[in-house]
Amino acid sequence: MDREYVTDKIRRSMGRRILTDEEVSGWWIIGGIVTFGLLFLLLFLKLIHRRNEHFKRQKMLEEQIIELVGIDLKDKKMLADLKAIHNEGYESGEFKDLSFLRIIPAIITLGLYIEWRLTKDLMIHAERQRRFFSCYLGRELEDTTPQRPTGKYLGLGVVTLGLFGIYWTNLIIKDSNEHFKDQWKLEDLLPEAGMEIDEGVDPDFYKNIILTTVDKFLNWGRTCSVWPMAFGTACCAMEMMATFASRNDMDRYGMIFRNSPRQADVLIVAGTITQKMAPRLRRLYDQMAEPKYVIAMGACAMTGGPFVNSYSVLKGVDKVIPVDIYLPGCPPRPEALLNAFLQLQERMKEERTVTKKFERWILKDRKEVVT
Amino acid sequence: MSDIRKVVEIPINMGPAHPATHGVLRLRLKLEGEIVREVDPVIGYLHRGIEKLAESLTYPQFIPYTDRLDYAGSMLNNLGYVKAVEELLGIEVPERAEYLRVMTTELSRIASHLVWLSAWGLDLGAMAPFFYCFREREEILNIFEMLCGARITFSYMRIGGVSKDMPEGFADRLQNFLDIFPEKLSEYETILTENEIFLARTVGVGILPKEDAIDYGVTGPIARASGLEYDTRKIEPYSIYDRFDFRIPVEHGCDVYSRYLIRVEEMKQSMKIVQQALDKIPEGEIMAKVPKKIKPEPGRVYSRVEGSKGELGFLIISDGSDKPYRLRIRSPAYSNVAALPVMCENAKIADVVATVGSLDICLGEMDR
Amino acid sequence: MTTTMYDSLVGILSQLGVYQILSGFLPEIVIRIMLVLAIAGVVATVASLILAYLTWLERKVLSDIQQRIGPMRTGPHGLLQPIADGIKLLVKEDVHPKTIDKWVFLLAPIVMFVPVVVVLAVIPFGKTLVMTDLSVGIVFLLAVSSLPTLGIIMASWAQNNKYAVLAGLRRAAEIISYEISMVLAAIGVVLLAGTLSLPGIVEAQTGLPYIILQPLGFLIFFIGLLADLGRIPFDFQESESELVAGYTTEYSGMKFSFFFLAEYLELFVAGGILTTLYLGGWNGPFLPSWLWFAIKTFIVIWVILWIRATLPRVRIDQLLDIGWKWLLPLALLNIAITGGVLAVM
Amino acid sequence: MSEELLNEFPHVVKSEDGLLLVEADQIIEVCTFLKNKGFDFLEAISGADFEEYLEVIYNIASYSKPDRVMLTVRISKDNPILPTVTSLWHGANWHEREAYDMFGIKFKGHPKLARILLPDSWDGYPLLKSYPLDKEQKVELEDETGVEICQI
Repeated sequence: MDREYVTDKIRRSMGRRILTDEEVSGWWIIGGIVTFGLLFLLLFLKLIHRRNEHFKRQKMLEEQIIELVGIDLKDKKMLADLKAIHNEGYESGEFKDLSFLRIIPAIITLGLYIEWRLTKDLMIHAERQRRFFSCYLGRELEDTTPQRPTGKYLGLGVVTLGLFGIYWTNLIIKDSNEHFKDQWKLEDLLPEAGMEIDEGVDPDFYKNIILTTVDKFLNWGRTCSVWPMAFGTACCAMEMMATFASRNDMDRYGMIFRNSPRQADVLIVAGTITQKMAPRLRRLYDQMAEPKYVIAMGACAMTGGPFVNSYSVLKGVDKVIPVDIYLPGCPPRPEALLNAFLQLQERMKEERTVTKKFERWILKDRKEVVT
Repeated sequence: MSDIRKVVEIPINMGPAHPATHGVLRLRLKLEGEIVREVDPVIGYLHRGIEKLAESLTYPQFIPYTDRLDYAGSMLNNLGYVKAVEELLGIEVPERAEYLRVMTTELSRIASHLVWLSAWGLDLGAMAPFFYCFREREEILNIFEMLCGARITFSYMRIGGVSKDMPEGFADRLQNFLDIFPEKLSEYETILTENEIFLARTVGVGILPKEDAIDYGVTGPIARASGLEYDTRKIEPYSIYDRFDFRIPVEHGCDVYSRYLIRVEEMKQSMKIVQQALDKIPEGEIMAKVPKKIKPEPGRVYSRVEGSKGELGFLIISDGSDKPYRLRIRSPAYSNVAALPVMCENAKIADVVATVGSLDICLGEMDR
Repeated sequence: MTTTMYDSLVGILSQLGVYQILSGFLPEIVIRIMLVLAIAGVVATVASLILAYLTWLERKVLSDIQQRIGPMRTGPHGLLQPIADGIKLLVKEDVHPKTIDKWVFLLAPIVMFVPVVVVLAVIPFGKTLVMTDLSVGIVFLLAVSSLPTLGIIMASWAQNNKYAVLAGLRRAAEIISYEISMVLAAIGVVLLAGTLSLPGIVEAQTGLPYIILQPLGFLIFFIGLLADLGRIPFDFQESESELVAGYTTEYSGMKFSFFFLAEYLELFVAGGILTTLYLGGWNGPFLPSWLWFAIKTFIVIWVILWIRATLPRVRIDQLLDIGWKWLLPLALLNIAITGGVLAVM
Repeated sequence: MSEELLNEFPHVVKSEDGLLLVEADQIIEVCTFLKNKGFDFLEAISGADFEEYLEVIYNIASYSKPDRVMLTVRISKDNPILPTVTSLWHGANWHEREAYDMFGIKFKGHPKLARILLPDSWDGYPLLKSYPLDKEQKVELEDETGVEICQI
């Protein structure tokens, strides 16, 4: 793996921090009190979301750093240490997303459960992270996140029938905000520092928790029910058929062939597209209903493949239709096509139909939201 | 007032992206209700200019392109091409390589027929054969993968031999497949051969009389289903086909059912050949002595092999350089599809679908 | 007189004392409307759940026969698959091609869906689980259950697509051929039961289900039902290898899902009809009546799916042949024999 | 077989590299003769482009015996016309169309001499040596069938 490439990835991970490490204002507490706790529910959802996003980003960052150290291979001990510290995250459940459903036990326990959980998670995370970066930078960093006696707080919360939770929530907001700030400072110290902001992501997007949740739900539906259009032209069609046959069985992922483009979600361009075929491919793509995706399967669909020099072959289907996933191979194995579908699912998860619609509707004066 | 009894002809366009056209064949139909009055096949949607490309490639460089001609049974194309070049060069291929070639091509023929059966089953509305056939095909592909590392596009044959010898455990695996396959084949036959609905859909459908078959130069299983006992393996035995005991199935039904029977029987015969080859395969070299740079003398050669779809011919004109001056591929499906209008005379739409399916077309080879 | 769902609900409410309280301040007609709506709502919900899971069942049964495992990743054993499909189709763009006949295009899915739901009203799901006991239940059932055809023909016309039109023509041509024989076969059942009411027919089968007394009628009815469902071996309206997607070719998104759902609801209704007329309905020892009904219905559905997985498709003219040359005379013969035997006895 | 052919037709000559050269206007007669002798299988008709002339190569075999014949017709580049053999074999139809499509060879009396593999709007004959290998041509959706094209 190219070192440059990994460094780029690290920079991009850092760049995402303006999206994931979102500062939450203390006014939420006031709002919560005024609305008799209703806003607290939203706040908790937001905090859970923020925790997940931040931890996810940190996980990626750590992985990339480990990758980088692995490439350099100067310090084998450090690599092992980093890996060990990183793996702790898996064991403690830190890298697992906290489900939004946790809001239900939170409501039952008047919020105490979620507060306890978030505090604990943050403490574990901060502590582990401090060790990780100390190890990587080669000097001891100080622990900035204060240790909170969760047991005691829990007791206090129970005694005050959850009223203490208000103060506790305040602490969580403050602690996390502090942690993020420290984290940012720390990241700027990294030798690879220099952020590269992922363009095309609207920073405001993540602020709207309800809409994003709806989007998440819709995206779940989409990713779990991808119906490809049966469109095979050449050799790759054989492997496409093999992918849908018994051994690989794409129906496991809820994928079934549709013959009408109107009902299909993804167009697998499996095979060479000739100049004679190209307008028809375009027509087929136009006939599909939104949201639609395209997988360019095989070298021919990507670039023209072995026939790139030929007078009658289209040099890549992206000259005619937009392509989401490029799948190299001549022809790609069924496993590769399966992987392409999984990659496509990842991409589909980034869809935000509802959010975009809402933003267009509410914020008409704003500029078009970047897609 | 117009006469309401007047039959209106509806022109309808099947393909190039239609589930029944197996790739990008396009049929222009003229319908009178369900009855098809005119069939006009339009081809060329996968014309990749292989013949022109060949003129810019050296002889060995062209082998991978032959894989992509008839992608359902690539080994057969490999053999067709290398055989032509060997005839041009006058090279004698070692025994062991010949046996390996026969084994792989016959396996390839089975794989190709399996693809055909599965796709045709879908055309007729039977879903189960598709999955059953691909199950066995996967095993054949595994065997090929063991041999040469590829599943579809093998480029296994070389001018003067084959690229790799049998790896360890290959013979056992192949033997294992040969043992289980007859059982599986009878499984497909249970679903289809004597199924009332299947018979109703296939018997007497897509008739191609013997005279028309000759007229159109039809070859392969379709010719044999029309009563022509024509198989290059028997009529002009190439490679070492004269050493094996097998028979050429011939049916006189001229319909799509006969084509089905022929192909099923061919799979059995191919299996028999593979078994014999596996038993008799001698030790020895797998490559003949071939010059580093292949530069045939000026001349021309037309060499034919029996592909899974019919006679596959390669006409190579050499001008003495290391690239073919002109390379022409005589593809079986090209001639077979030309006979489609004869088969679909006054058929129903469903019959057209069944007939097109029974031709076992492979557009890569047809359009080249 | 059979106890309908309404009667039993009123009974339960009276026992709990709720009914008396309600009638204290509400006129009776209002209460009646409320209760009927509640029952309809419950039945519709249960039916839609069942039909959602029928899609799952079909995929699972098919994959089992085809040596696959079917949906696995969406929820445990793919149990959430129907929900995911539903969400996907709901938010999919609803394409309106330029050439369509807009109103017909819009109405067709509804015309297809509504009759199938209406049929649910007369099917006796259990001893006391009858929504309405129509005295001419079987006539109603046979009449309404063939209405979805209208939706199919409308859809195929509206799309202005040749494949769809062909599908519609096929449907229109085939329906007469099997529908008459189906109705005639059902007359045998009516003759035996001596009633047109469906709960009455079920009660008449207490000892012996009619499949034993009317094997020929059952066979004719079953074949007719398969054709009515438009499933393999008779799926001319959607034969994907011939007509791309048949009468749904131009439909996408929500409208398509309506057709999709209507087809599966039809499947469920078909199972229910066959159970009621020939398999003894909710009759059976030990188990509660609704469970017997469910078991029998699912056996029928499973057989239909099994047929789909194994058989090829027949040609449209062959079905017409079967319908006119075989089913119709046989159905008449069936009536003659049944009538004769009844007259002698 | 070639001996018999050479005896029968004085205009058929064997070139120094062993090709059976047939005059363009004699091709139908030669083919009829061959067909009557049992060579009933027209394998392929192929074109080839040489510097001074175009060649049309007929591969004729038999369904019953292993013999086969390769006939070569040389025609001038300026006026590449020769008679069609579709009256003998219907199968020649597509082969001749392909030769027309790729080389621009015109077959007199052919029932439908149109492009077969390439779209109708294509300019030039790609298998001629003068046609560059990678000369692309943009193709618009042909509209010869009107509404049909809207369907997949």
